Amino acid sequence: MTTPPAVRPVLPQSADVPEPEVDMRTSLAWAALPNPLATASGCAANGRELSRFFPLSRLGAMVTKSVMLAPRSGRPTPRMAETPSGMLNSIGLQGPGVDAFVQQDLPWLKAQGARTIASIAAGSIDEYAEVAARLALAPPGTVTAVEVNISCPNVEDRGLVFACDPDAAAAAVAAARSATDPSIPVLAKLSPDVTDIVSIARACVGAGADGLTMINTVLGMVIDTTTLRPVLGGVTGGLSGPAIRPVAVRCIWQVHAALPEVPILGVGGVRTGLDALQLILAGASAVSVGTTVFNDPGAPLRVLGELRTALAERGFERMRDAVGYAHSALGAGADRIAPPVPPGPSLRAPSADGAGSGYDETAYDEGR
Amino acid sequence: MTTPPAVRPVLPQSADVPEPEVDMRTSLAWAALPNPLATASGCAANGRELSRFFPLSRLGAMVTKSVMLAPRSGRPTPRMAETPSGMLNSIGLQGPGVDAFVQQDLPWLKAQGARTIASIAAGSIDEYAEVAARLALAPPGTVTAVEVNISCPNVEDRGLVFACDPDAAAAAVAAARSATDPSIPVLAKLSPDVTDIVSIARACVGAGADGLTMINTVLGMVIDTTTLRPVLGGVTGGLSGPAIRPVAVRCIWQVHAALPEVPILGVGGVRTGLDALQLILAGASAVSVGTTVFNDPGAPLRVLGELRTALAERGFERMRDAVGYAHSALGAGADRIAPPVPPGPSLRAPSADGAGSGYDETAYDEGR
Amino acid sequence: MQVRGEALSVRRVGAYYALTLLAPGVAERFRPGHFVALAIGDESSSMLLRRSFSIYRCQERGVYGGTVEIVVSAHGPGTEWLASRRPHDPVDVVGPLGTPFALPREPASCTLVGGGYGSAPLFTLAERLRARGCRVDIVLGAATEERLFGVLEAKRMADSVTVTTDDGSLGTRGRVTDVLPRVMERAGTDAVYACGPMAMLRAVSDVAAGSGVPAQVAVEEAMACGIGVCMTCVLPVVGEDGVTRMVRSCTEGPVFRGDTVRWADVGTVPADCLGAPVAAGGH
Amino acid sequence: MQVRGEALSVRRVGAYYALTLLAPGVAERFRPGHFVALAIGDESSSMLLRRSFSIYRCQERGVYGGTVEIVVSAHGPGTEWLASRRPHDPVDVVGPLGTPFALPREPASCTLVGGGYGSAPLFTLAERLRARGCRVDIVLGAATEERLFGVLEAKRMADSVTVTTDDGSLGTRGRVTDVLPRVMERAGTDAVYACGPMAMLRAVSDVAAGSGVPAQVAVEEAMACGIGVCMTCVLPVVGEDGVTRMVRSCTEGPVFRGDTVRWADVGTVPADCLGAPVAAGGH
Ligand SMILES: Cc1cc2nc3c(=O)[nH]c(=O)nc-3n(C[C@H](O)[C@H](O)[C@H](O)COP(=O)(O)OP(=O)(O)OC[C@H]3O[C@@H](n4cnc5c(N)ncnc54)[C@H](O)[C@@H]3O)c2cc1C
Ligand SMILES: Cc1cc2nc3c(=O)[nH]c(=O)nc-3n(C[C@H](O)[C@H](O)[C@H](O)COP(=O)(O)OP(=O)(O)OC[C@H]3O[C@@H](n4cnc5c(N)ncnc54)[C@H](O)[C@@H]3O)c2cc1C
Ligand SMILES: Cc1cc2nc3c(=O)[nH]c(=O)nc-3n(C[C@H](O)[C@H](O)[C@H](O)COP(=O)(O)O)c2cc1C
Ligand SMILES: Cc1cc2nc3c(=O)[nH]c(=O)nc-3n(C[C@H](O)[C@H](O)[C@H](O)COP(=O)(O)O)c2cc1C
Ligand code: FES
Ligand code: FES
Repeated sequence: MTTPPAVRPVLPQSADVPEPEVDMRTSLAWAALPNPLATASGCAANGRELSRFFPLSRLGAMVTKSVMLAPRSGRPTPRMAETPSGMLNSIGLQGPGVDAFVQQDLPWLKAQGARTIASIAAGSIDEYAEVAARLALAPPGTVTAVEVNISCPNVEDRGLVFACDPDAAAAAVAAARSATDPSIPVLAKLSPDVTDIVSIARACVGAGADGLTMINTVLGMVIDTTTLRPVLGGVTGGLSGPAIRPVAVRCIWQVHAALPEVPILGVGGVRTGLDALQLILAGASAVSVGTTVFNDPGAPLRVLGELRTALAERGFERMRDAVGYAHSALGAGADRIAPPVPPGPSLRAPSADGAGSGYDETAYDEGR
Repeated sequence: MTTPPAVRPVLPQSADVPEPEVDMRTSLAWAALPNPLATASGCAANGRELSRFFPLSRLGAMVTKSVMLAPRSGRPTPRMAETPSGMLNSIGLQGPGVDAFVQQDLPWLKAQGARTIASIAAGSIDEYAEVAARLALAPPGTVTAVEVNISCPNVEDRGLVFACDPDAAAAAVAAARSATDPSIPVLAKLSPDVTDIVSIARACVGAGADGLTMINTVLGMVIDTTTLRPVLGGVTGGLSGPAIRPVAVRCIWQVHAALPEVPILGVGGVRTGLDALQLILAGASAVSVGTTVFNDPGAPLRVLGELRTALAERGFERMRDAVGYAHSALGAGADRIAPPVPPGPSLRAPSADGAGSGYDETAYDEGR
Repeated sequence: MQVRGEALSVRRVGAYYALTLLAPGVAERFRPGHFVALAIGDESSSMLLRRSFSIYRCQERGVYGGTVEIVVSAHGPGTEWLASRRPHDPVDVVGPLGTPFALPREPASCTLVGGGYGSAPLFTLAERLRARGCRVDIVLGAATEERLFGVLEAKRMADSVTVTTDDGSLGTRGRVTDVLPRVMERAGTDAVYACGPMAMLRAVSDVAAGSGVPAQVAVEEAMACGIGVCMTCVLPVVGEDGVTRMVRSCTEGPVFRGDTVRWADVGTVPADCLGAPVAAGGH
Repeated sequence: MQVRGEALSVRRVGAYYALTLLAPGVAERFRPGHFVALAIGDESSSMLLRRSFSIYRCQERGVYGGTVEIVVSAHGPGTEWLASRRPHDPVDVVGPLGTPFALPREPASCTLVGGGYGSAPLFTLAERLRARGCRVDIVLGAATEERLFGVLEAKRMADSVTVTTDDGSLGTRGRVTDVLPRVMERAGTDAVYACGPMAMLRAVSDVAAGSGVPAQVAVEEAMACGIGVCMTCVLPVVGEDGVTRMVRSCTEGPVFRGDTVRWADVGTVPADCLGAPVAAGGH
């Protein structure tokens, strides 16, 4: 079969050791990050509340809640429902509007020493351009990258989500890219709720996306068995948390296989350092922790520490060497249909000659 | 807001009471079932092993492992990976081929008194027709319905899955429908991994599907952090179990809203009677229990009992009255953006007149 | 702050469980009206979200260090998990959280209203108020006698205690707001404090407003994070500028002025709310 | 059958835990080589799949009724959960499962080979074999001394016991197959029985085949259900008709004739397997 990896695979459990020496630096396009750990949009608000638990400067990056052009109230409550190993949310992009975000949130984040990835959302192509243009008013060095959330209904196309159509997604990305300072990379955030995520990814990259964030939530729903109607005020909602990790890994794998040069900010179901490692091995250059922050506000730093230990145990000297490693480790033996090989001596010839067996099959009188 | 339901909502916890009187009969198209509980394809093999735990005749229906034209070995192992509240599988439709299935499995199932829903799969339109034609050789009364698994790669279209394209899905369904006895309903089993499940559903119904089974597994992946390569022999696999229940409920909801007359066999993440109730309230006429059987071989009957109790507690006299109930209970208030209403006396006028307050806001010296 | 605490004791009290947690650092920062968010299960639990509980009482210095006591009504998987903790079982604690009750700078007549387990934060509140020379009257209500919490404790610390139960099993048969006007009149109430179900808080706010008395109410909205990062726990509140905003009950609350909450519109987005109306949107 | 059992005791044995379960109805049907599938966690566990364990010993009648004892190597979340059970904790048991070892109809010389915790089922097997007048020689191997299981027990019931450890901490430094040919020669072995890691089973099968002696081996493949319904646990086995099929190790196994397993092709689909080659397929 395939050649074993050069690094040393070890069991996930590890003894307590001092924090190991691994070069954790990474980059998303030309945005250099000191480590690969980020928060996910909408799971850390705009940083103030999370900063009570640890300094935001210790994160590789901080992705802000998606902001639209105007202030937005969001959807009716209930806005959340717990599901097995996950949750549904129906926030509806509540936010202050891009002007207040640029005037109040971004300066505060800069003062904290955070590397801010600003997430933007819109209901039309023009609005994406306008939001990005307003964002560009922030002083240089305030925004590390822009993440374009295209999991939004397009009011110009019967409310269909941009992320579900290659052309609409591309148009939204192109609008944002054009309005954003060329020194700032633009990441397109992709929805998993599509037939072919690779074609959406190609369209976004072709439209100017410098990287991809994958994945946004999976569309889901819970019906309250007490009231006999949907729990969420918005009826359906976005499923996130460990439950969706396999979907995130698969999406990253598929897109990295098709577009190995495109940096990916992996997100979806990361709870532990080994979860983060899976996304990295699949092709992510950095990883966002989302819903898990609700379970453990210190999760981003905990996951970072666990990831560092996991990389060291497996012989990686640099985090970047692990990016996409599983693809090369797998090699050509993807679907392992082996050709016939000579059997070892233990394999009985199909037509047994009866001699030398010392035992007749039928002599066994139980267990068969 | 919306009018409360006529039935009595109660808390999920219930006292132990005798099995209540609820008419549990249901139907999938013209296939009458004594109760709505079925096993899911591939999660009960072809019944023999499960029959060690309870009589198959007590199930509303028994959906068999998808069978193809010729015997099939399946994919390399490992074929499973546990995930948070779910599992990935990569079986590759291992089976005996339709001839052996018709000659050995179907007669045995009939002798057990099972209502068998035979699941078929194929790699081309012609193969769907051929498998269905061979199935039709079974004596009358052997097959209650045919479930067409279209989550199979189409060898004539670069391995793209039939279920992901409306035209390919329709062609597969039409081929199976044409080759199946008119007295036997044909259900199309839909994949959730599509941009618009409603358009796939419409295409299948337009092609002759008498009902729909929703959902098949969600495409996912796990990378082994010890070997640093994908766990599954087939690289990617199907995600199932409680983790995907919200996706199943959402898909059923969307398709029932668009096609309220089309019977749905609901499947995906059902572990309890209340899970089953969610799928029924969303629009399912019957429910399959899949992965949960691995956790609890007696789950189909346990869930049936829990469902009966849950229906009785909520004042349903007939199971069929609950089908799609959440849609009518929700009514027109789907996205509850209310118009302004007169406030109660507690709501302070915006410009406070200062009088009668008895307390000045600034008099509070802590907690704000 | 976040601390890996542990259960010290779980004590049955009527229909509830009083759970004492070792949680160093939380007690020292506590004020009445603060809550804690507790992680449910271990790493293998399918229940990802924390559960929130008003703090009943704290001890900064005990044999074990700082302790936090909460009152749990076990009705779902999370609260039942907590009720089944045994001594020294680990419980991850985040707290104290939220905006607590504001205390008057000068002596005032305060009426405290608690519904069900909602009375939990009112006892420490009463102690703090009395320490400031305030008159304290307490009204406690519940569906039944065993769903009341702290009646005897209230009697030890209040100028008067009035009890109501829906079924009349203890005190006046009826609701807290049936007796509240009379209590407020007798006490010459300057301020009302309340904690309980949303419907009770709305009713208490209306009674207070009817008497021109300010009310501070501790709300209970479904929370995913409890720390202000997720935006799930919002409710419509009128600001100083007269504009209605969807504010977070876990940070701007749980304690709100009763006359700022758009009670009739909880669960909706009022059309005159900042940023409304919202078309079906992203997430 | 499925029974809601309970833990009676968890005992540390070297690197392992011996877990005794009350599981009425399982013990009565047990034969050596059978396994049980245990549910992990309660309803709120994110770990959905059962874990399989060879049955070490059973008691049909005890103070408590039928009991089942297993040997657990705690290395992942499921096995660690089991190792942390306390007396009377519930554990759902499905068993006995699988095809057990076949016993000779007439007295024969039997050599039993166990690797690590894999030796667990061999002690009851030895008892059953001796009851039929068989000579029993036992070879036990492990990485280290503490990863051996049952050395003293083997000495009480076998004609000879040979021990190997990779690190030489006990017995011969090396592997079981280093000593097996000599043991078989001395014992005049008619039949080999083995349970342990797949690599060991392959090697034992090769040694046995080299001596023209039939070997029965208890395999360990990843299982989702343990009861034959899911098709995840397969491995390539040559049938009586000479045709290779992917067969279920939970029903047609875990005990197989060593000379029927396509050891070199485990983890692949041999091109000459019935129904091969498979294009990337459905599920
Ligand atoms: C600020 C605050 C203070 C609270 N104080 C107390 C207290 O002192 N004692 C007490 O017993 N309970 C209190 N609650 C309610 C308690 O948080 C819920 O009863 C509990 O979260 C339910 O969890 P469950 O798993 O048992 O039930 P489930 O119904 O299964 O909960 C599922 C999800 O919904 C959320 N949820 C359900 N009900 C409520 C609710 N009533 N309020 C908020 N979230 C809910 C849970 O957080 C969880 O994520 C308080 C809630 C808040 C917001
Ligand atoms: C027939 C049979 C008999 C066994 N007998 C014993 C025994 O007597 N004592 C003992 O300690 N272990 C035994 N095992 C192995 C035991 O089932 C696994 O170690 C255990 O399932 C691992 O679970 P985990 O959660 O600790 O680890 P994880 O690695 O987290 O397991 C994750 C998943 O992979 C599966 N899995 C992982 N490793 C194995 C493995 N080696 N074999 C089968 N499935 C695996 C698990 O079932 C689970 O679904 C036996 C396995 C089989 C199939
Ligand atoms: C409460 C909540 C709010 C979210 N808000 C946004 C958002 O504003 N923009 C966005 O692109 N994604 C948003 N997401 C999606 C997350 O960024 C992330 O893609 C998703 O939750 C999957 O990651 P996780 O499983 O780690 O949570 C939100 C998720 C949650 C749970
Ligand atoms: C091991 C396994 C094998 C499966 N085999 C099939 C199959 O042959 N045909 C099919 O249509 N679906 C198959 N499925 C999908 C199930 O029928 C079902 O749609 C899915 O598992 C979701 O339901 P669940 O969450 O209850 O398991 C299989 C699922 C599993 C876990
Ligand atoms: S609970 Fe998350 S913001 Fe309030
Ligand atoms: S483990 Fe499911 S068939 Fe063997």
